[in-house]
Amino acid sequence: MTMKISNDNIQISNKILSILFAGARPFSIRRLGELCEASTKDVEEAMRVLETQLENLPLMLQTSGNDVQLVTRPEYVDIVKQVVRDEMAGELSRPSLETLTILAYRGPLTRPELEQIRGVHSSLILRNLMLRGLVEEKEDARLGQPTYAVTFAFIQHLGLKSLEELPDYESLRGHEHVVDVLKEMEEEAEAKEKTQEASV
Amino acid sequence: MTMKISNDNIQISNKILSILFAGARPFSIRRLGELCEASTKDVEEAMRVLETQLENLPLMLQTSGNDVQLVTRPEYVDIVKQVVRDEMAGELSRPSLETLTILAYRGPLTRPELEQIRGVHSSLILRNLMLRGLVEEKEDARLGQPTYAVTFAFIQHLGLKSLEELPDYESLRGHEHVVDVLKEMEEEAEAKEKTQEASV
Amino acid sequence: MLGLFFVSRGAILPPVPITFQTAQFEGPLDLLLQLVEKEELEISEVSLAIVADQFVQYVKEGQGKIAPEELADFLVIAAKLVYMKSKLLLPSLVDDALEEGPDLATQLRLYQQFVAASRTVNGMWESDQVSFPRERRTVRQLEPSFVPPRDLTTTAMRELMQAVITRLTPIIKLPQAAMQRVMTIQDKIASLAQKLRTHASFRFSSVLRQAKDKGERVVSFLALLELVKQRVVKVAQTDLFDDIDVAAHELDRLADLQLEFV
Repeated sequence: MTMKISNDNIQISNKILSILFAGARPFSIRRLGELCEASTKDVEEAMRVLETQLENLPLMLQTSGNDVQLVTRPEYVDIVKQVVRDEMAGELSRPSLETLTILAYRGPLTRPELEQIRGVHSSLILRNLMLRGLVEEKEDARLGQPTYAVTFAFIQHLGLKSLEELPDYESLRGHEHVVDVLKEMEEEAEAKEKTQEASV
Repeated sequence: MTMKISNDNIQISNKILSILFAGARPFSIRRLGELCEASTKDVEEAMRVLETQLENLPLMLQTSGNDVQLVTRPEYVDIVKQVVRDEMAGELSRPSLETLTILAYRGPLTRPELEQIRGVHSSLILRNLMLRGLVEEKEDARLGQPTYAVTFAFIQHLGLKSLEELPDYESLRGHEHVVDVLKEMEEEAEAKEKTQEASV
Repeated sequence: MLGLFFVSRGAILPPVPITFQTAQFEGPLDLLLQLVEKEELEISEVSLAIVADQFVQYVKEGQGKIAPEELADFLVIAAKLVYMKSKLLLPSLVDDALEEGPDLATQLRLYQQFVAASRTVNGMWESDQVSFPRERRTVRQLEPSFVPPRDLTTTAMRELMQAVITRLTPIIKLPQAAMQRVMTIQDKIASLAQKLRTHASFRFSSVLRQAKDKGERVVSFLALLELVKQRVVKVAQTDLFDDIDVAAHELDRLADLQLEFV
């Protein structure tokens, strides 16, 4: 019985690998489930199997939120660079860096949430980073506002498997101050909504 | 001693795999040798190692004459076909439709110009539209960049003789906001050029 | 300087000479952080009050260097700082608008952490550890095909193009919009002055009540401080925790009032 389940997983894991390889782009876990006719749980389990299988190979799974992509391990940068151009190269300005860092640790964030942390109007810098393909608008809006997060291209340029590998990720992501600031904003927005409802 | 040789082989085999994966095209054995700084014999030996490593995965090396390429195993052809078919025949996403529309009303545009209007990095979308025969690269480049426009087949598909027949063509094509945002970009580019000249 | 008025009423804060030379700063919090760090102070309510004057001075001198769309953000922080400093001297002064949200010290500490993290991220960005996805070149080798979108009509295309243009509007109009935000301070001063002409004196809370939002209340407060500083008005408080009474002082000065912030 156990044997069979594990066999099934290997099957799904191979399906996933062939999809990620042939598609050559990020896929959501949900879409992978549809394509493999498997549950989200099975896909996640298969991804763990895959990670073990890829252990000794120069490839790895890179995740961002619910999306996953197959990429080369950062140790092979020198050799791969000979055949593929690194489109992301170039310096980051301080405001860019600051915005990317906040979104990497705390994203997806709405623009007001980001501005609350930066203390400064950020629509131009967001637009700039979206033009460079370092930030993208996510599908899930919050409080009627679009949310923003860093892209796979950014994660790739940092050579990370996922943003959780950033130093002090847990503490900065879940830091009480961030949580406080955002909670207060949410309460404010809710209060405002209520007033508007009342006035209608 | 044997140990060391075998380790070296694994190293070369991983180098080869990373090149074949990221490059996504056939490479000659000679070229692989150059890139990995190894002899043809070592490359051939490493390829045998690779074949064993890939045994349980859905990927394999495909050789044709002196060229070698990384491909999915034939057993996975159905699932891979579906991924490709999805991308080709699925309904176009809103960002894709938007890109197509901008190129219809305002094309030919360079990629930076298109991105300036959309506010979002657009290389993947452009590639996808080209793949579907809806957009093509034009011969006339601008500012050293290729320009893109919708294809004649697409214009015909809309039932138009020319793009000027699009509703409100003149007013939307020449809208001041579009003109302004492109002008702003041009000025920035010129300013940048000047700074670079000055610093040389 | 905005803060001087309060200092002259009996400074409990050590005066800090403005010796810090113009450095690059990216936003109001960045400037504030640099000022606090320059004084080798921990971030606290008191340390922020100490650098308040320097901050205001910088904003005044650096106006040309501050992007117009950011000026309003500098003003909001300036108002908060002046308010914090005023509170240390005048504990009964409470303004709900400026009390709202996280306090400035908390906000700045958080910002400081992200600035530190961004240096690490920059190190990672510049180090050569990059991973690559597979190039999407192979797909191009497929037979060129023509796969048009099924339901796209020219009417739908017109709407899409209009939506794109609408989205561009705030980008084009942003600097103007920001300037308008700054301009409202001037409007506010004008309306306070008008009120003084017709009422001789009024309570500040009545002004705050009329404000539509937090931003406007901040601006009202800033406008009042400016009028006090320019000696156009006098403010008085009969008792601790009482409302602030605003009365005309030298209203005729209003005519040649030079607004240093606008």
